[in-house]
Amino acid sequence: MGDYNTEMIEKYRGSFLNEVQDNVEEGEWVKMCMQCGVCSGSCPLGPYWDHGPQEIFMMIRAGKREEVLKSSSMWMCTSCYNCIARCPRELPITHIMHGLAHYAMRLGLAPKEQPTHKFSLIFWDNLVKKGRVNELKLGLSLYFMNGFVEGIKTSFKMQKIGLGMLLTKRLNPFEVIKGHGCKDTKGLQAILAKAQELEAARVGKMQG
Amino acid sequence: MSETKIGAYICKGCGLGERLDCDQLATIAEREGKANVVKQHDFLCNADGVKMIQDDIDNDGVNHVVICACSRRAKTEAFNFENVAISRANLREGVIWVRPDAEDMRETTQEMAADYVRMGCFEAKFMTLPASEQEKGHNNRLLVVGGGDAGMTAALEAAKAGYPVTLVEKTGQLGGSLGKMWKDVPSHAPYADPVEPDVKELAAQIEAHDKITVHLNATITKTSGSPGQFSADITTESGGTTTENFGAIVQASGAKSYDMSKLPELGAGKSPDVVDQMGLEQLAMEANGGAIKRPSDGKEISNIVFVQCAGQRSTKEGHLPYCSGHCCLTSIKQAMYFKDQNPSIETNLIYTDLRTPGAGGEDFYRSGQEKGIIFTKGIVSEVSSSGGGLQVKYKDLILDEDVNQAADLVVLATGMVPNSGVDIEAAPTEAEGDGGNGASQEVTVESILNLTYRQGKDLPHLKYGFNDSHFICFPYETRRSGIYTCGPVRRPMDSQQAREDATGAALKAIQAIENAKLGRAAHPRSGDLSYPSFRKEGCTQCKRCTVECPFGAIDEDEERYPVFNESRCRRCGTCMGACPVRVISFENYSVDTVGQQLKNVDMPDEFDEKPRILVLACENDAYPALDMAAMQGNHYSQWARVIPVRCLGSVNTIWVTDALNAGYDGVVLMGCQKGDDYQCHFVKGSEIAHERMSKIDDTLETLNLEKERVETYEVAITDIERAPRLINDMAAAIEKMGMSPFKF
Amino acid sequence: MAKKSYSFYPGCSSQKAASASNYEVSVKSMCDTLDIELNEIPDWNCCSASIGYSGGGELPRLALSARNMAISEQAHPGQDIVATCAACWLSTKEAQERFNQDSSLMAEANEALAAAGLHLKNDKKVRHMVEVLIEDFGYDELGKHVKKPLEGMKIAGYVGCQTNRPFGIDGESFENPKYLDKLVETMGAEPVENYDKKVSCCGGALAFSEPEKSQALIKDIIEAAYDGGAEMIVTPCPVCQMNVEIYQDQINAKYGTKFKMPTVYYSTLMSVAYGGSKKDAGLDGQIIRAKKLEEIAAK
Amino acid sequence: MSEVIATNQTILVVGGGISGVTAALESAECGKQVILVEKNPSLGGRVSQLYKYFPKLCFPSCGMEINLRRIKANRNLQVITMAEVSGVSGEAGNYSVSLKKRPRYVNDNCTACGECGKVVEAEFDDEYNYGMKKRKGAYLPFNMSYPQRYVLDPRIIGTPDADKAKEACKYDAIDLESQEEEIQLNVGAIIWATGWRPYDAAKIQPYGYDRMENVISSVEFERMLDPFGPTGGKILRPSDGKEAKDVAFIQCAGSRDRNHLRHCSRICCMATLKQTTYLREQFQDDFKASVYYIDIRAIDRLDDFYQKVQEDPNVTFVKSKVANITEDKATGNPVLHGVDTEGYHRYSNPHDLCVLAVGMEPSVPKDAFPVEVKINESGFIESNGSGGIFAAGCSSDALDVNRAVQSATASALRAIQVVNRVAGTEG
Repeated sequence: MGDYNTEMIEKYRGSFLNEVQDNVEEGEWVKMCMQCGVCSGSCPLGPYWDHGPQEIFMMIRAGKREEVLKSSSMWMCTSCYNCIARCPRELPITHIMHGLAHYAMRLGLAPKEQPTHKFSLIFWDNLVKKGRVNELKLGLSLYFMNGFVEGIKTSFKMQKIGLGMLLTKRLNPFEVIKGHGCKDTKGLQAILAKAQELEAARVGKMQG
Repeated sequence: MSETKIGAYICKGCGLGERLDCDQLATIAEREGKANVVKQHDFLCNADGVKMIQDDIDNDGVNHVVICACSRRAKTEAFNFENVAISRANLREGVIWVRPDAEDMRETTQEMAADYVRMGCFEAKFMTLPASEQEKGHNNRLLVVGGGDAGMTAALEAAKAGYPVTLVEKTGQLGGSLGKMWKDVPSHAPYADPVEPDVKELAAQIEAHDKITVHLNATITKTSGSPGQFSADITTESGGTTTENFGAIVQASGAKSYDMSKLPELGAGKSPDVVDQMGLEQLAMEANGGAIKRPSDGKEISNIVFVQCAGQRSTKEGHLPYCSGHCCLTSIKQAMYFKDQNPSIETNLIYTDLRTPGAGGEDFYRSGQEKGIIFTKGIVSEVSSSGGGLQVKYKDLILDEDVNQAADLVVLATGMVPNSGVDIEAAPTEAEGDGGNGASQEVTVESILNLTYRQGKDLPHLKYGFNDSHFICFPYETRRSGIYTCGPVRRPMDSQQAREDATGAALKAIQAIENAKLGRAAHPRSGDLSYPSFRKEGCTQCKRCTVECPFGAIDEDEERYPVFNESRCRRCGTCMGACPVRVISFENYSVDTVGQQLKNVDMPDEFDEKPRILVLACENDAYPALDMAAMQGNHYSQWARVIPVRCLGSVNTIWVTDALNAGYDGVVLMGCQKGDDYQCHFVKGSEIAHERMSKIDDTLETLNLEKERVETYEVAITDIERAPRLINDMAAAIEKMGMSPFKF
Repeated sequence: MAKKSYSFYPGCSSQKAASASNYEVSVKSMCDTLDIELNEIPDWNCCSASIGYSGGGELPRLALSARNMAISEQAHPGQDIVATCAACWLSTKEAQERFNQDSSLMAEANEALAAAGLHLKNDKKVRHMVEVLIEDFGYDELGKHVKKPLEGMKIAGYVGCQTNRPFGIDGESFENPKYLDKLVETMGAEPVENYDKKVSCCGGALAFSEPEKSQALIKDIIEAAYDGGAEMIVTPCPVCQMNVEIYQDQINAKYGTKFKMPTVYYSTLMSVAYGGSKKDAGLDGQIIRAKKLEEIAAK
Repeated sequence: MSEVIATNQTILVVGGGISGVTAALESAECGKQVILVEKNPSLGGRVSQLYKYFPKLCFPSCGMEINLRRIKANRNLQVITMAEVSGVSGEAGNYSVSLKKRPRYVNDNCTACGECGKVVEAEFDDEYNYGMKKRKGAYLPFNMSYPQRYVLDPRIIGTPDADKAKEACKYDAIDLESQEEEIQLNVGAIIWATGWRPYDAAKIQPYGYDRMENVISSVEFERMLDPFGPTGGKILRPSDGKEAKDVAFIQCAGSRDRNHLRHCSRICCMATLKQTTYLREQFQDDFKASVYYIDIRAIDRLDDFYQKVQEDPNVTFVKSKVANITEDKATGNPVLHGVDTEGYHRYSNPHDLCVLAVGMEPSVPKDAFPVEVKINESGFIESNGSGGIFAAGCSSDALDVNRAVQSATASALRAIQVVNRVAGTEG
């Protein structure tokens, strides 16, 4: 991953904006921002962002590559779509944030300890394995994602909820063994593999 | 005109019949008003009433009509009789609507009405029907000064309407500033890309047009005359001069770029790679569609910074206080030169407020963003050259940090300075004085028109050297009738606005020509056929009229007598107000038409305890305000006698002294706001009147009257509650001071 | 009314013994009453919600939805795709939009699908169950089936985010959509007027990764419901339902509140109003029991 | 309005606002025959509802008085009110136009004595005051209405009120039988000056105009300053009639926004700067104005007005598009939420009153224009000079009054070119 990062730095020397346009989902929209700030103001977790979307867009234009990609800001997106609904320039901000997060992850720059980053990865792996999300595993792995001791604490904290879910048959302990899933996981994984390959290729094309 | 025959017509409608004793009014009109015909009618403004009057005019030789009914502002169309002098006695808005309907008030209300009937009759008696007999100018050729985008447009649009045009351009070719530009900002959808400037097209059309004569390398060395009969000397570089006659003039002398050498902190003059917007246009012209090269070393340019508001919107010494309006769009356009050529070129546009208004502006801004222009809200503090390149130091206001950016080329959006000629109102000392950057160019300004006018060579400047109109509703108001400015000389503007503006100015010039043919006044007294005449015998050559005329309409002959240029005159009467010996008058508005009204008010003697207050009110603002107060049922003192005047500037102090001598207990003058944001639609009238009245105190002293007996106010048309209050205040003041001793 | 059939995309959370299994139970009983046939998309897969983005790039995520749509096209030609989960609906509908906008993306998606012998025509409507109720039935029709009006109940319609933005339901405003209130009214209960947290975010998936931050949001949502005089919250979204219901104890512990606000699905209300039993309505799935509904159901 | 004289040398002006009135007068004062058609009962248009003009802070009624005098004095100009263009056919130099004229129920016998207004009881929302006030069913639209004639609201026709009005009129100016008329005209050129309407603030959902009493539009704010307006000239907030001394102004309310109006409406920035001076005029030093903006567009000379307002210590500027407004239930204060993008500062600011500087929506029937013209994406007519139909004022672009009048004057010349061609007066 690290070398991929340096490769990118080489390629786009100077223009982080171009790098984002080529490699980030909906990245070509960044330049259309007019700095009104309605997105930052509309974000439910706004207060926890180091940099709101509008500021991130300005930082991209200003070439602040590291600051943006290493920031935890994008990971605060709850996908509430307020920003998209209100943006006077119709920027698909939610997607750009997801895109930036994903790109940061691919470059290996995403903050390792960022909980949503971890959760997101776990979620994806979880669904890739069986094609469907296995909530218990997801939950457990989530509680333990910060290491064993933390995990015990968290699961203890969550125990009551777990119990409630269990009693109301909204959580099934046997999932750990059995669990949900698609039948044709092979096919699904083939599709995802191909998609990943195509995406990588597309990005390559843009750079070439 | 045959001998005066006055017809007085008293309306009994709208409650007049009930509230007033109309038979008594009729008697007064007949006995005191000396009206030859007096009739009453239940409903004077209806077809039957109007017909009654028209019949008397047609069959009975009535040539002076006194309408004793509602305000002159009401039913104007109904009482609009041709070829007769008309005066209106305002019994409705002026009397019954401003007085309570109570028994104990009947007497004073009736007195009010009676006075207005008297006043109406005497006004009519001393009016003559304006018959514009002055020799009129019939010339319908336009002179357009300046061959830029605006001038060419004005010439073409006028010619398309059938009017011959002479176009005079100082340089060797048509096109002006826009002619020096590689591309223009689009003025029609899609507002996406720079477009071919239309100047070549316009120039071609002009050369092809048989109604347009062009003089290149020529300037105007002398302009005299008035609408319909201007005369101008056109002098070419070679020195040859031809004199031509014109009906009207459009001045499109444009603007020049701000002198960027005043901005050393932004690198101007320090490096050839720092240019202003015109400088960049020149580079683009030279590149002629190819890559724009760096001036210093001809190197490929990969990084440009545009600095908006360079030396503009700033109160700093030598900077321009205003925004030049076009610069944001122009910089976006110029950044596109590079982006369209090679998208990988970095263009950073640093602005504080991006100003791209309207439908086109916002689209063009978006298009600039789509092309990858970077827009940074920031303030540039310094541009310096370092090792073959430039360093731009600025504060990024969004990221709130100081930035140093390297650039190959820096473009300063420095804005424009109008070519408006000599500032005739600037105190001469100022011109040289304050040895400053700002004034330096004023020292060497050449006149554009070289008018032979008493008041100076060029049009008065409004602000910052621009020749704009001061009126929101009347952008083409000019203080030199028949001469209209358009384009950037009037107000900072882009080419699209300049073309629109030029078309409007051409219309006004054409209108001036048509008015001159008929001897008609231009706005605001549109269509007024009267014009000032003066008795040379009485004139003392004091020159007040020639100095005070807000429109520079009056010149002086060799013997220092005033020379009235009727078609330059706007009929405000300021000259009449100015004249200490009262030799200036209009047929339908004179020292007498007003003087006789106030003299013929019935003046009760001191012991009747019935004071009289003379109110002289501007017909456009104060008088309507009183009318509307009446409509709203706001009452005012029964002692008031209101006379509308064309402008407070037309008020001759003699009226005030006459009134006081005649026993009036108080005089209230109501004019428009004066000063920088003046609302006087004759520009200076109100100001001059206030000036004159400030001197009235001496008169009062000699009469030894309290100076509270004369008040001068600025009254707006919206002062519907205040205007009546001012009258009542005077009534109250009189109550305190007691009656005037000057009653006989 | 004739039977209506749809190609049904239940989504992970609605699976048996998963967090929203009770949602699907109530949906089923509601659909029986309305004579709606839901044909489950065979071997459907996860939509990656709005959280898979770290691991999954744009195309892989779109491919997930592409697969579901492609299978639906095969298995249920001519039937609209209907999802009950807001995230499932949104992901699928967004994928559809992106494919419509960008043909090359569509081509790539098909190239990927080909790896499993699938192909996407992308010619189906993608709808949320609530749209089906409002557009294909309408409030009047829905009202006709009410056997046990939910009289005397005051319910806050918590719309949340993903059924609302960016697409919205029935062209209603993003800031003040009324459809839940209208459904509540149709079922004979009283909606909370100007419930000002109606469209606020509950933190969504971040309830897992950022519990404190999310619970702060959830607290406001519940508080506003109480302020509006509600005794129950109704939602169209499994994530909303779960977040608002299950963290109330933790919130009470942290903020010293005394929340005990039952939070149900619109389908729960409808199932009960249509005469369904506690079980039919999935009420046994409530962690905070909806006693009033249970009583009505028991009548 | 029985017979209307018109020929293919006549210029038809559609719209009696300041642009239409100007275009009509400037043409007529060049000696052309002009017909001016207005859809409302009175001339005056949008500007007649303004308190003051920027930057001079002078009064629109002053200019209107001058223009009315010009109209009364001019015999080349015919005014038709309560009429709209229902059809246009033909080409430059020869258009046939049909007008639909709604009944006024009051003929020109009316002396505006006001008796009918006194006896009628029914009251309706006063359009002149954007419904912030009621008016009688028999009314004079406003103080300076022209023609100075009363109007009967069609809703009272057939009710006892109508008969009362008729009885009250001594001049038999009231004709309850009058019907909608169809008027056919032949004209040479047409000037389209139908102006603009304020963008519907309720559509800007995050600002809750439809849900919060103390969120109003900029045009409504103007009405508050009119001594005869809904608040008798006082700046009061709707919820509790308390003086609004802490006022927020939100710029680009509907403008520069792809969800609403894509264009910049140009006037709103200056209008807001002007409105901050209303606060100082009314409360001297005891007020607070906060302007939330994206860019302050005080173009050209107007920038010095901006500079003057910036010097006012009681006026603050925040570079921010407000995200949304909530209402503080206790005080009724609108609370504005957003981020000041200059340095990224989050705010939640309560104010007494919030004024939305609503955008300018052209009143041009984009899809139902009676004849072929080029209309751009923002709905403005792009008069390309060809043909005989010319846009004036805000039908052509988002313009301030001064520019609208310039545009109207230019359109007058374009129309004159056509009719002069017809008259063959060239040469």
